[in-house]
Amino acid sequence: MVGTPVLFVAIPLLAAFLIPLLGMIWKELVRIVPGLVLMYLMVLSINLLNHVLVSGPIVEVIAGWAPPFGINLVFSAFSGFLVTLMIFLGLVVWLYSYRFKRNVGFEPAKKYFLLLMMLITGAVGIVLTGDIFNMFVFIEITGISGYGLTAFYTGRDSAEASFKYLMLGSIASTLLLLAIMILYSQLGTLNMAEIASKIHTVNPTYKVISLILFISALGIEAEIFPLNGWAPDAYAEAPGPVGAAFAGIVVKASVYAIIRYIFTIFDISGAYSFLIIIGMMTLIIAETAAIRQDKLKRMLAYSSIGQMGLVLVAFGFGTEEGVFAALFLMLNHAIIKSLLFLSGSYLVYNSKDKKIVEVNGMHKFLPITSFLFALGAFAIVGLPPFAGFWSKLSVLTAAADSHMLFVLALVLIVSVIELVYYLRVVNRIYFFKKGENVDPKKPTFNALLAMIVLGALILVIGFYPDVITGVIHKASADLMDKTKYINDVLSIKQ
Amino acid sequence: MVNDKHSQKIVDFIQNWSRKHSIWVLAYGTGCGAIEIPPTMTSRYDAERLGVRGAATPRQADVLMITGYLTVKTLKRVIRVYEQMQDPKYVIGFGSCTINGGMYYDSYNTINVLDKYLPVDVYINGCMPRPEAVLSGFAQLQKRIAEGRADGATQYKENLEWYRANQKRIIPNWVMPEYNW
Amino acid sequence: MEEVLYNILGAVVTFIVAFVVGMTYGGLTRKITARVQNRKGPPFYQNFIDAFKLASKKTAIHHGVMHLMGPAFLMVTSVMTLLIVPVLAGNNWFPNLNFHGDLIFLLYIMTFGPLGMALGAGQTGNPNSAIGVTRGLSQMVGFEIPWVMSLVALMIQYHTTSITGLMEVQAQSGTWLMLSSPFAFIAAVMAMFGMFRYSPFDIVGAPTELASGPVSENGGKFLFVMMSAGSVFTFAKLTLYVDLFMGGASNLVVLLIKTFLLYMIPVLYGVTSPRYRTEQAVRWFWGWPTFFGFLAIIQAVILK
Amino acid sequence: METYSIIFAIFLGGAVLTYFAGKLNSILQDILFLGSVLVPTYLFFSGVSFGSAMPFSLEGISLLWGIDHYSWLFALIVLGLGSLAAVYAIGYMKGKERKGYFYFNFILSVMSMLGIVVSQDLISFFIFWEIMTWSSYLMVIYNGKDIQRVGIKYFVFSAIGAYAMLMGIVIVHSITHTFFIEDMIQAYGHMSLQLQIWIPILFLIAFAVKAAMMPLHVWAPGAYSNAPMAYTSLFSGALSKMGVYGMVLILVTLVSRLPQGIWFREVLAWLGGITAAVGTLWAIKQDDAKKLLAYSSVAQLGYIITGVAIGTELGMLAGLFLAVMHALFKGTLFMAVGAIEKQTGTTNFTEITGLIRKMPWTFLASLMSIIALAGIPPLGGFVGKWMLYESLITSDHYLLVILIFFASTAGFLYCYKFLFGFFLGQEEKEWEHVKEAPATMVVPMILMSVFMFVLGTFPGIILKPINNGLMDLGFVDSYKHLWETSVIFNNWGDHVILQPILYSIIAIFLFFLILVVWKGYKGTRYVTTKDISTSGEVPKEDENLTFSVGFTQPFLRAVAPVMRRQIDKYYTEFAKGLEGLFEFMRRIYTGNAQTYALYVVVFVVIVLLFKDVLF
Repeated sequence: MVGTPVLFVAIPLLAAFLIPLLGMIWKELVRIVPGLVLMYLMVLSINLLNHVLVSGPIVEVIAGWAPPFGINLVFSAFSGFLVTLMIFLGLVVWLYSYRFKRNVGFEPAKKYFLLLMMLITGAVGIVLTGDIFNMFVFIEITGISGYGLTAFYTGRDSAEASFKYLMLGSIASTLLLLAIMILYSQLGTLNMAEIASKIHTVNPTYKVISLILFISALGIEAEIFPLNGWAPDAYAEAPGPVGAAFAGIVVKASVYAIIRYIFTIFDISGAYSFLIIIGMMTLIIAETAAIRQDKLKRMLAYSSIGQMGLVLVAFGFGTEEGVFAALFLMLNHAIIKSLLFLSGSYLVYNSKDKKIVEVNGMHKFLPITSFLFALGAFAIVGLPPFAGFWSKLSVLTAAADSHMLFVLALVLIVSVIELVYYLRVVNRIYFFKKGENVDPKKPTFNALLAMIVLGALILVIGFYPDVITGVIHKASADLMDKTKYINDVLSIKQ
Repeated sequence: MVNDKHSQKIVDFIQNWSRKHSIWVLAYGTGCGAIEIPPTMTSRYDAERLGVRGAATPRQADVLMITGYLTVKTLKRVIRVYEQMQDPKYVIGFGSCTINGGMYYDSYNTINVLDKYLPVDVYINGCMPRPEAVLSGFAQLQKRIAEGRADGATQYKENLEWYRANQKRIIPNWVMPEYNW
Repeated sequence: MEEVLYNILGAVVTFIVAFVVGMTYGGLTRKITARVQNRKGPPFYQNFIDAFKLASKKTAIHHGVMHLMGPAFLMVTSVMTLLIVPVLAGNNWFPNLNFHGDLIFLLYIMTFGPLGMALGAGQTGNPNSAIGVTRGLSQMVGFEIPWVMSLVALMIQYHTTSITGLMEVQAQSGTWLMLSSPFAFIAAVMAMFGMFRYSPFDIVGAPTELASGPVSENGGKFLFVMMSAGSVFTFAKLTLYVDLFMGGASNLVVLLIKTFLLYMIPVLYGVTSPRYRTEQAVRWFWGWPTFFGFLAIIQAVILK
Repeated sequence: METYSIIFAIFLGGAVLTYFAGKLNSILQDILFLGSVLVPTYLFFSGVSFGSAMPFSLEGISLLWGIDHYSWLFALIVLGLGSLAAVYAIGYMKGKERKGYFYFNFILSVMSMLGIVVSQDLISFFIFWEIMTWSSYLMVIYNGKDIQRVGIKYFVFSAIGAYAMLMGIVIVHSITHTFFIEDMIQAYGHMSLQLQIWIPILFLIAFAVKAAMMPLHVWAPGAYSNAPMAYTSLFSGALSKMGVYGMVLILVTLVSRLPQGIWFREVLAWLGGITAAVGTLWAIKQDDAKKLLAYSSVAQLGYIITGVAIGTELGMLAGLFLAVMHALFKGTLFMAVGAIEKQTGTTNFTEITGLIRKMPWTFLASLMSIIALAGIPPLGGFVGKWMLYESLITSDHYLLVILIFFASTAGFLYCYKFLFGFFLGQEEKEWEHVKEAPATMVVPMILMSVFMFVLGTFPGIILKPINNGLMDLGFVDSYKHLWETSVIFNNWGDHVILQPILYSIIAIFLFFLILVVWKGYKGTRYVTTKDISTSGEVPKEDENLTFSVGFTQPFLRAVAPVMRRQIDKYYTEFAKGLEGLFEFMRRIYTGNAQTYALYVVVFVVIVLLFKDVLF
């Protein structure tokens, strides 16, 4: 045993609670500790992932109760891949925000890192857990820290955004709880594997209602249209790195949850086409809304929503190819959208309204940031030879192989729209005259480093996608193999 | 071959003959005389049967026809047009005004004697000369051309300083390109 | 080698014949115009006198190298057209380069000169010249359409694009193409109005308005070469029409009669017509002539 | 085998190095730039052999690079024009800002175009296609002029095309499960009729966009005229040919096996003809040389498309020959405009006149290219035009040939306008200081002019590789029955023998030129363009007598009804409508928490209500 999945939940949670205490010893520790923790987890997750890819999933039982009675954590290729991705993004976000907004003072910084650690804990927990109620708990942890981070600036707008998030979040909790109750009342168990193995016995009506409630609840977190009203506000009002964390971590975790329910737990085949329908709706509405935005982060937020719609569509094909495409897309989206959020927040750092027009002519003052933003923009719209192309290609291939030509065409049309608004911004950065009262801020060294790491990844994956596709192939195979999951979990005897 | 004196004579004869029978006229319609040109050209008198024909630009023209009184202002343009014409070229003074000023002899802004400013080959007098007179003038010009005596252009070239002096005396603000043919 | 020399000699003879005939036709046109206007008119050889006079002008100005080359460009077109068009079928003294080119080539070489000339006119810097050139080119776009339609109709009907091919067709069938393809002939003749630039299509060189347009800066020998080129070109074009539509000619007399009759169509139409503006002219060509061109093509497709 | 890797490595490395070398030394940057275009060119023509292929795999997809005679022809266009334009660019970019940016994108464009022609599989084809698109897009916005409109229009149209192609690619992949072009061709015969029709359409959309075919051409005028001229010569000369390259491939390999393929050809041929006509009319209207040439490019591509769409051997020969010629003369013309722009600072006909004596070499090159463009013998353009007409006539396209002929005749107007506007006319004092462009800019132009001249008489030099390429595509050998080194035939056996024609033209021309000049040379003299017959008036030194505003007014008045309808307007209206729709979509997000909550409830209720339908 190289390590245990419990650490992924335990360590960041512990770190989150220790941060205020450590802050009393030495203020810098507040900033340093999360980094150390995340680095350790990064090493751990890569080790575990390597192990898992070779010798099958690790199922960890908590408190000595074997499944289906106790809570278990499953570190399989699929969940391991997502966990690694989240930890990596967490690390990048930490690196970026290490000296972000030095002027905010110690207290807010303390809260920020605390909430960030909790956010990561929650998200990782969602992915790792094998128990639906436990997942609910983790979703709540994620949500609460998310509300806090949204309101970080304690302004009027951020408070409003946070309130919207909170309100929809609580609806989500209610619905989720309701869904869990229905399922529990029918089967008497909360363990995913157990439910999955017994789901065919459930009355179809209950099954469907419970699934609908699950999707609705998780859809709120996963930004599915029309449940995603909170998202644009939250992204726009939260600090830039938090936007990256939302796009890269929280949403991924929620999508994971939906996918887990549809692919593993339930056996309703109609759910796949439903995924495609809502995914397409999300994609189209978000992208068309994005083109008319005048604030940079809001635009990125809509774009992020749209991408998640595309991920759901890709999952909705229900084929292994589709899953592969979706996972690849999630990876690329996490990297690229984070890069866009991180560099974008420096482009509009000192402006009050964060308007798109305020990025005019920024390349002269922030050459590297501008370049990275442009790189990200080119990559996210799927231009070769950047990372986004390969995932888009695999999505389209999957669509064609599933004979969904209509979906294929729509995705491509929407891509054109996406192209337009990204290019508009890039053109502004490079070819417009700088506005009078915009005061560019040079990024700090570690922020730059964080962005360059992401940019380099985009290029590496773009030129040589094989570095990562092997893992994704295994992860998608892992997700598709439902019986193996059930067997792996239920065969554990403590 | 051409240097030979006799053959030169023959060539000259043929050339002059062709010049005589092909007179392209640039009618500078200055004064009232311009009205006499149309009857001369059209069906009643039909100058074209003599080879006389209108030319559109000075580059193509052989004869510059000054039809009537010439104001100082116009003189400048007339000189310019004359200098733009290609050698050999002839000038016909048309009407009394070009000879001695005619009824405008004491006007402050017309010239009296065209010959002082441009080398006139043939004058046609009358006020106005009728088309018959115009045709007779052309006949006279043809005669002079055939005899090789219509050498106004050569005279102008040789006595350029005298002509220039006359011209400059009467035209204020002299800005004209050099004439150095 | 001997053959080449013989060809060159023949070409020179052809050129001289074309020059003489073209000039005479020009003189006759002036005479006819005069008679229509109830004048006596100049003698029919007046054009020769004019040409000789122009050639013997002592001076000539030019505005640069393109201006110098303009007349030569024009001459290339005329002579090349003359060489490509069979003047007399089967006569050794009028050799031609017909086997070297076909109708499409002819169409293009016929535009070579006007364009080169236009460049020369452009370099003079005279605004009138440039205006004349654009009018001329516009008009060319106008009349080329019915002209090409008529040619295409002939080509597709008889499956050949060469002039000799079309002449052979006429020789074999014994009927002239103007009788067997009347619409093509009508379209071509109407296009010819524009080609010869007589009234009502003479706005290109309108003497009083544009000061003779493209040639306004040319005098002396420039004008002489242009005039000769025009005459030769006239003859070449007439010969082309005769070859295409009237079965060609086996001796000079027949050729002269045929060309003269053909030539009278635009001349007589011209002397009785006022002048069109450019866009009117262009639209005129895209009206009835093009309609006849369509009819010609339809006929060709049906009879193919 | 390894040559390809080395070539592309040099391109890529060269591009990056060149970009950064600008920070050190400008001359070093120039040398690096030239090296990274010329060295791969040399390597390609010396090291790559036909039929050899380099297979490798990426992301589980097997890819293949190789070359046959057909793609070699286009590699010749790309690399030949690329090298010359690179030499030209050295002079052109001297003293301009953002040199590194320019060089970087230039090299990437050349690389991607070469990549397109060597790709034997659809994925690397698409990748290179997109690299070409964005590198050219970056060039289009180089000047920063009008980029939100022109630049984005270009990219959107390119993207529509590229995505159509991508759709075709993945559909093909879903059937064949490989990306090899060879496999696509193999499998095409077994597809359902619907796919057989749609796949070529999807591909053709992409190629039509790049080749600027009506009605997908609206990006071209702006893009061509906005890019720096050193690049536009490549853009119009080579990059647009990539559309032709693909189009021919699709037409020959796929469409020809479809019974309904004749309709594809007819529609394409007619669209090509209409493109030629409309492009010409709009070119005539332009007052800016860049715009004029841009529309002219659209028109010329129309001829090429018509030629290849006819699909007979003669049509193919004509189309491809015209493609080569277009690369030559349009490359030269854009270079000439670039030279003029560099020397005078403007490209507007209404401002510049009379440069002929100041920039004689540029004039010579422009004159040659214009003669070639107009298709007048004895230059190469004639050969292409002749073959095009003959192919149309012999393949029963009677009305199309009239349309093409109309376009080509009307083309004389803009040809003349170009030469007159810049070089002829009054020599104004304003432009007295203008000097001839530096040698690096002039030499490529002159070289291409010479080549055009040679091709006019010996078209066999290029017709041979074209013939080889067509044989690779499955056509029969047309040597001796459609072309020889200096003879061209049509299908009915009629022919043009070019050599005696050239000699006759030269002989007649020289004879009469000497006749004009000789007779008493002293009597013929040069006078300035101020000394013109202007009704006796003496123009002042600073008086502008040039006639250039409303130059083609009479003709435009005649065709005014046609010009009133602009496709661009419809597109703009459409885009405006879309933006309105998007604005409506945006308003779905009201910013009001209650509304959002309502959405959630409504969503849950609706899904619950329709659960039997949905699940």
